[in-house]
Amino acid sequence: MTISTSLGHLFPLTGAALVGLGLFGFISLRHPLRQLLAVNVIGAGIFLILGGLGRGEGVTDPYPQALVITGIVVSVALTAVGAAMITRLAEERRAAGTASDQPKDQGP
Amino acid sequence: MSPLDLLVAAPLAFMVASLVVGRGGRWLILAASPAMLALSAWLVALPPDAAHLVGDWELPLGILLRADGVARLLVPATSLCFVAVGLYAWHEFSPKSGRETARAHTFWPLLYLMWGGSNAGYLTTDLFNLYVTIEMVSLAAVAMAAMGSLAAGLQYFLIALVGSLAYLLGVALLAAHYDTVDATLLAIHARPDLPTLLAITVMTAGLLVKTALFPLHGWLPPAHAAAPAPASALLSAVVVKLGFVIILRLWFEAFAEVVRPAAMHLLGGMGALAILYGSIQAIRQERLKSLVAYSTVAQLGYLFLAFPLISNAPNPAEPWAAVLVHAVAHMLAKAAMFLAAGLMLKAVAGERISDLAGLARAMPLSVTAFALAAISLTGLPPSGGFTAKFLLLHAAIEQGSVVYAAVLVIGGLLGAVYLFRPLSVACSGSAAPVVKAEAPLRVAAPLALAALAVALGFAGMMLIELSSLSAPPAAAGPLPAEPGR
Amino acid sequence: MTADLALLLPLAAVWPLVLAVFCLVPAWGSRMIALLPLAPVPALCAAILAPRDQVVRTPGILLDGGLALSDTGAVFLGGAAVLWICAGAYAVRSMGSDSRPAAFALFWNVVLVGNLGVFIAADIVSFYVFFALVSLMAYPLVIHDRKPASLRAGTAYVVLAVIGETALLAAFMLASHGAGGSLWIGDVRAGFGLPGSSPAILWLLILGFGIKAGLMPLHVWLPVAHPAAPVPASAVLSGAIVKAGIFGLLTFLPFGVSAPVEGTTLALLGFGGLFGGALLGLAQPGGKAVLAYSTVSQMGLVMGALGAALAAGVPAAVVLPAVALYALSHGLAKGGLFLSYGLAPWCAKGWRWGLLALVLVLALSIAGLPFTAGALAKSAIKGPAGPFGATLIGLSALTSALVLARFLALLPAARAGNDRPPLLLALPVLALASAALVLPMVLHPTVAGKTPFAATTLLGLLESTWPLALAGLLVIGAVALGLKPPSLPEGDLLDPMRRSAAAAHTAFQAAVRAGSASMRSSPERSGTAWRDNLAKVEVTVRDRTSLAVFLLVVMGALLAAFLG
Amino acid sequence: MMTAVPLALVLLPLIPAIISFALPERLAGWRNAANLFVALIKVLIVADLLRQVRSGVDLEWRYTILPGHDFLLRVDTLALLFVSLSVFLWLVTTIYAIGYFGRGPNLARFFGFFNLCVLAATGVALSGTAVTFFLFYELLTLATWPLVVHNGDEKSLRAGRIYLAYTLAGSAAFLVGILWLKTLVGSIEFTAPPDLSAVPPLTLTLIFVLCVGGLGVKAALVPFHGWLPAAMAAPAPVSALLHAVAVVKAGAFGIVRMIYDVYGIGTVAELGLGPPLAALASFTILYGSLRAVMQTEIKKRLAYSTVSQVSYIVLGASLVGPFAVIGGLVHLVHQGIMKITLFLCAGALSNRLGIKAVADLDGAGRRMPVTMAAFSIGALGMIGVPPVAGFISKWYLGIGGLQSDASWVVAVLAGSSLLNAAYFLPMLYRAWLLPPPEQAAFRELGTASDRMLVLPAVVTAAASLAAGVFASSSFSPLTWAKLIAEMGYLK
Amino acid sequence: MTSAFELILCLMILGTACVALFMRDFLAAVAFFVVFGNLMGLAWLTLGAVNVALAEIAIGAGVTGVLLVLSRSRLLALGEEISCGPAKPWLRLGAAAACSVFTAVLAAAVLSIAPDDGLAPVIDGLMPLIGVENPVTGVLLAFRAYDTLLESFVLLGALVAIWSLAAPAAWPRAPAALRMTDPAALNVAGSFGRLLLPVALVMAAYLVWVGSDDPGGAFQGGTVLAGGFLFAAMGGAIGLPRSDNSALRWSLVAGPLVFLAIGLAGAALGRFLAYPEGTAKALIVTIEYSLALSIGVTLALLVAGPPATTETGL
Repeated sequence: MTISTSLGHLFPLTGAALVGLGLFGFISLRHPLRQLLAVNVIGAGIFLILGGLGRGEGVTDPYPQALVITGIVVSVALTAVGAAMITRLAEERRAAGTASDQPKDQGP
Repeated sequence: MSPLDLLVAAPLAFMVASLVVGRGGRWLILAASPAMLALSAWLVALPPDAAHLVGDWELPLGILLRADGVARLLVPATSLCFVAVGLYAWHEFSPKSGRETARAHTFWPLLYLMWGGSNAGYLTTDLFNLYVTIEMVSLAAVAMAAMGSLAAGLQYFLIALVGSLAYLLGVALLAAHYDTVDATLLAIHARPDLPTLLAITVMTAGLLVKTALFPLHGWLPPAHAAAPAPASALLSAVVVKLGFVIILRLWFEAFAEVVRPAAMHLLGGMGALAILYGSIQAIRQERLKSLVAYSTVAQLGYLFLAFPLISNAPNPAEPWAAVLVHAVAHMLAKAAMFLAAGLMLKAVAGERISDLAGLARAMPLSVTAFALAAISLTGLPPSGGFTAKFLLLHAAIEQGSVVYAAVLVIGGLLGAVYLFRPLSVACSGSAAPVVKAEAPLRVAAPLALAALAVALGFAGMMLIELSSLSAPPAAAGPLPAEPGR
Repeated sequence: MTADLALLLPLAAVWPLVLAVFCLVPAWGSRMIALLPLAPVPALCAAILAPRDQVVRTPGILLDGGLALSDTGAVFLGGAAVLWICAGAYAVRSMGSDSRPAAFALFWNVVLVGNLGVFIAADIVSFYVFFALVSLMAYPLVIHDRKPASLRAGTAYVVLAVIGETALLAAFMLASHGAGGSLWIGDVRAGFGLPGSSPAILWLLILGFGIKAGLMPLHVWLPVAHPAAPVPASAVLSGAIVKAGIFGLLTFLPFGVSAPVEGTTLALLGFGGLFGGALLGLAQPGGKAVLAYSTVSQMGLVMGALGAALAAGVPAAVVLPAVALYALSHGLAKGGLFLSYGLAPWCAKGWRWGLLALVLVLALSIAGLPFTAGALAKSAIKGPAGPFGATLIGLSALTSALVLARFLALLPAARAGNDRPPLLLALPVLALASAALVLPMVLHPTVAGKTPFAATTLLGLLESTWPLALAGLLVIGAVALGLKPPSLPEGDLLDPMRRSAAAAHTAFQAAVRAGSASMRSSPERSGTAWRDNLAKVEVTVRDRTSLAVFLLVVMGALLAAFLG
Repeated sequence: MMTAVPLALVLLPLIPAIISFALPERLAGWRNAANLFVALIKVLIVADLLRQVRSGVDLEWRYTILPGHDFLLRVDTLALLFVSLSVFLWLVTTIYAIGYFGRGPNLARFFGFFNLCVLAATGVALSGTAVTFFLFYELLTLATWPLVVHNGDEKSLRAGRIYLAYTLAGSAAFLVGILWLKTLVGSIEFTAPPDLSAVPPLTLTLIFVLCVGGLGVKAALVPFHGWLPAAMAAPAPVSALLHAVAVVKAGAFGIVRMIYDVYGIGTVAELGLGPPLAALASFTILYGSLRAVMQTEIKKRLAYSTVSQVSYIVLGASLVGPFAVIGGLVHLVHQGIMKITLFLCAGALSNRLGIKAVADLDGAGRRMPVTMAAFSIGALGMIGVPPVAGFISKWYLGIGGLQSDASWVVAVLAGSSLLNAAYFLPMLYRAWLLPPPEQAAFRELGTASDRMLVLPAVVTAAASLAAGVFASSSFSPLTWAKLIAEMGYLK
Repeated sequence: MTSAFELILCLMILGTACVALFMRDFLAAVAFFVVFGNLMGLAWLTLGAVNVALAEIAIGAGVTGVLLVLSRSRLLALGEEISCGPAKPWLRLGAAAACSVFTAVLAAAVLSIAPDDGLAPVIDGLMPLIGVENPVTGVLLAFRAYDTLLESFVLLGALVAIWSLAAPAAWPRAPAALRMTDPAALNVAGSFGRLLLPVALVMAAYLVWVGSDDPGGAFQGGTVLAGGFLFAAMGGAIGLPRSDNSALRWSLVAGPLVFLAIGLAGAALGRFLAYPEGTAKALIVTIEYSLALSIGVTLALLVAGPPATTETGL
């Protein structure tokens, strides 16, 4: 089965678009939890590029698949850490009564 | 058995052990230190072409481990830092009766994770494997940074995440394009086409975030300044180096044929700006640890300033050695400095530079450690920092790069300006503040590191020799592994 | 045998030095006064016995120099030794009850070394060293009594002395270089004639030695410094130390080589001093000041003669003996006068008359009364001075006589209770006076090559006597009329000079202060602004959104760099 | 001959340094003994070396630190001149420091760094290559900094800052200079001057300006002299050491090395570099003296005097004539012993009598006659009054200037002498002639500590007198300087 | 037909991503994110990557979704609003432009890479050596086992990192309980959870077992296990363990430890992470089971968060 050249790139291109979208989200969103979500979108996009470009005739290359699985696991681990940090920060801030997620210990 | 495996496996085993042991986890450092130092020594002593494939799986697919000059210099240095920091932290992160904290328990597994991760990073040539190691190190680093300030830790975490993903994007493009992510193979096959260039670009940019090169350094000072002293030491000394080493490998090994001089100068320019900017900000700081953190920003600039100098040099071995020696010297000195700063600040229960008054009298050894580290960081002889800057300056002058030479000189002077300020405050006053005596081991750690950083200045020839070792590229000959079993 | 005698020269210099070192021993210091008369004895022996013009090398000392005694030097050395011996003997008694005897003895000996050394140095470095010793170490003698006036005088003295030293150093360097690096005085002087030698040398020499010898505009220190010192010190200052300057000029000025401009200048200044000094001396209220001015005047005479000789190119062989004789005669006589001045309070009644007689004789000798040693010397020096100079010298007898008459008038009255002077004071005065009257006579044949007064004619006698007679008439007239001389402060120009120096100093400091204040107009505001801006930049850079944006920018830049 | 003797000579002070750092304060006696003992040993070693080198033995120790950059220690005549000066003065200053400080705070630190300074200064002297020189030059900066800030008050901290700013900038310039030259002509070894003929003159000139400018900072050439007066905040033994021997001399010594052993007289003359440098040195001489006149604090005045005096050495070196070289070199020693005398005395005065300002000197001569006598000898020597040593230097410099057709040098020397007199003589005047403010009883040599404070100055004063009086004896600095000139530069 | 489906799928993926990112209500945003994850899974299925699809749906959508919902509710309980803004308009515009350019360049790069399964033949050739059928498992646990080993430590490290965030007083307590506060919901969830946990165990075991030959494996199995644990915890069927519970510790490290031990044993015999002739499959399965257990426990605790003093539920 031959895939038309343009369609063969469909998923990777979607991946590229997701990366761009996620990046835009990261820049334009302020709340860390949303940024975390945006990062996940970027990650998904990258995986799609990686997997989509490994699409062969009939099967998809297992090599990128393995890389993607590793990537997904790493990504969820990091997301969990991020989420935990965000909640702990909120708790601490509540205890201290300040309100910003920007580090406060700046300069003199 | 080979140190190439054990250097990664042993810390991970210690991580597991420390999780299982729980309360007594800190004692493991007493076993880990000699073991890891011995392994590092073994690594250095390996024959020049030492390399092997993990599980003997052939290259396009498998993962190649090797002991090149970079690894042989940085792995032992990293080990030294970890050992010193570990011994120092043995007091700080100990579960005290009745007041056990999460930190006392989790610091140790994180330390080993970081240790294993950075060793893995220095030893592998596989770019995806590097991604995993970066994440190992970043994860531990973020957790350690968050121990000081959650806000700073979160900031670091998010931006590092973006950096990691940028790197991963590049790896994805390369994997798809070349069907391999091994640096040694890429060195043979790489073509200067758009995907490759974009891949290098995003990977480099992502790593620059992790290495905190100006102007992407914003996360570093708050995170490094706020963390507990041992954590700061590791963050500034070890963590940022990994990203740099990967960039070095990408630019001078995997894509040596692809990278253009303009890009070299761009990186060099950013390095120069980092030196100036970091130094000026450091001068402005009132808090000791902020100052040291900004010094890291500045010092990292030197690593990148070296890029154009290496690529243009008639004899690249010298600037190449210079940049590695600088990495090593900065590692040792910065770790020493953070540890010493930690001791001093704890003693006076303050954080400002002005709180240090009279400490030279009260805790001479800590101040000495700080001073020795400052000497190396400023690049004053005799020290590793001097050797590095000397070679860089030599290269810059040789190539007639007035701008780089000027930045090197000015950077050194600015370094003296900010590093001698805390020292001079420590020397001030006539009455010595009363401070609690520190455990000798804690003082010995920074002192030993700083002394080593200084002592590096005497071993210039050896360092150059070591650093110029390059592992055999994959295609250069049959690999020690039998193909495909 | 001769070699042994030559060693008297180093001994002459070393012996007082040894005594000086003894003065430093606390237990001995105050008793060293008693040994002062012994200090110049080796020098006297050397002057008489030491072989002439034989260089005694002093290897290892200074720049490998040496000592030597010329004929002229011997005259100076001998004269100085006699004066120092007498003055030293006088000091034994007069300074015996002083509050700081050790210091006095110490510096007395050190100055003595310098003074004697100047006359025997064979190389310019040694000469310079001795000269510096004699001029700078005399300062403690000048200010020995620590009175404010003495201190002021000392300051003036030392300032000018240092300037003089510096000028000399410069002159010697230039001279030595001109002589191809040789340090021997003979070579150096020979080098002056060479075309390449710097014209500055002569001027510097005149300046340096002129200050020491009290050349007219540079003389200001002398009338204040000499009177300030204790009596024996004044005696050696005026009698011997001043002569070091004269000796320097004598040694280094290139007689025989015509140097019209320098010579004429020196002559004019010298003769100006001859009269100016005398006139100013007349207006002095203090006896020692009058004597000091007389010294200025007399030295002016010598320097005028030297200048005239230099301008005319008179050969050294003619100049040297004559001047040496004059210097000897003046030195001994002036020393005697100073000591007499110190003796006066001790002398009452008959003793006073005796003293007055002595002083009168000495004064007349200086003024040049025929058949005295002074007249002898004066006639000798008229030769090199040339016709015009000779006329002036002849006329100067008038002013000299007037000045000395003024001194006579100012001789202090006896203190109550002193009716006869102590022997230890009187004897040295007597000895010195007799030496002053006799020695020139004795030496005249060897110096001038003819017996004294052999060619005395009536006309010449008249010529040299009328000014004295006129002076006598004037004095008698003045006394008869009860005229009082105008009173001028000591050191005429010194006060205005000091005031203007002080004013300049104040103005300079004010200017400096204003300058530094204007430079310190603080750039602190801009510093704060810088800090604020840096902080702002840093806040921006730390935001993770901006970090992401930067990341994009860096990527763009990198890609651009890669692509093109 | 390859031997470890030079290395041992350099490293010897490490022993007392470590002992000083390690011993607790209550064992101060042992510390002092160790310091004195090693200082003495060093004097003996140097004496032996003087003998050997005079007989033509060539000692060196070489170690490659970086490719193309050798670490070379070499005992030559010029090196020994500096070394013997430093070991002698260090012995003296050690004794003095023991008397000066007694049992104050920070002494372990002081003696430790003090010995490191000796190490660095000896290293500077024995350096055989430009890089080696630079290493020790920098080490010297570092080792002296803690001494400058020894007192720990705001003033000394400020002084320390200024000191570092100047000297580090200076050595950076120097480093750039030697690296530049190295890339052009290869290794720069002092005994084998590089062949500069292929290098364009403009480049050579630029490098020369960089190097001499950099070295000129430590040598306190105007306009790089600002650190020196500020560094007066340090205690007296430090000032003595900084001014007389270590720091300023290292700079001047470096300039001598640059002119004679790197560029060579011929090249310097060809490039026309001598006269501008000589002019700068002359300006410094006059400017320093002028500023000294304006100072009201004793140590400040002495500091500006140093600014002025050290430039004599530079002047001598830059005139590139035989006599000028000798004059410059001999002044290296003469200025050292005279200036250290002055500082030791100034320190003794402030330590025992609390005299810091010139105005406080009234009657000091009556209260501490021995000290003031030594001070007077030093001061007269500085003015150039014979037979103290300063006169000899001036003499050779003046003749040297004339030999190089620079007769204005004589004027400069004369002007400087006058200015020197203008600021030294008033001090002597006050000390000896004005009555002390109150008759405080003070016995100058009463205790052992007092003797240790006063006698070193007497020794150096005597040495400066002897160096002048016996200038041409076979062991005088002058003879040695002539030997250096004959063996090295006048062939 | 296929093409149209793929096109629509891609558009939906992009659309849901947009909504998930920019929706004002965060809960809805998370819901869309879960949808997005599932669509991604669909895309992977379309690509023939069943292994990835399973992982994406289980981990990418499932676990991440739960994580985000949980965080939201915890933040809301703390009174923090998870707002969209405020971003300055010029920043949005600039960012949009920059990201568009970036996307365009990326797309261009992607377009110039020809999709191919270049390494598939190589892998196929190597598969017989290890005796398993699933090539993805082969890559993960044999050819690139090193990656996987390190990755298992990343997961473990993430948990340690989360633990390190615990407030000083909280250590070594259990994480904040996941028990639902609403009794009715608790009841439903409780019974559901009690039912689901054994099912999940069995399913996980099955997934791992088939993983060696068919799609599935340790990660997928572990995720299912984690899901079971989480539901049980929410329903109150099981409590969350204290962090110093030694059984917990052992189960956390079991996978990495076994993996590492086998790797080191290989090193002792010849090469690190090399499986001796004929033992490959057995070893791989051993590793997979222990990994699945550890991954399950780790993921569940990752979601649960750091040890806490409060007992707040959902």
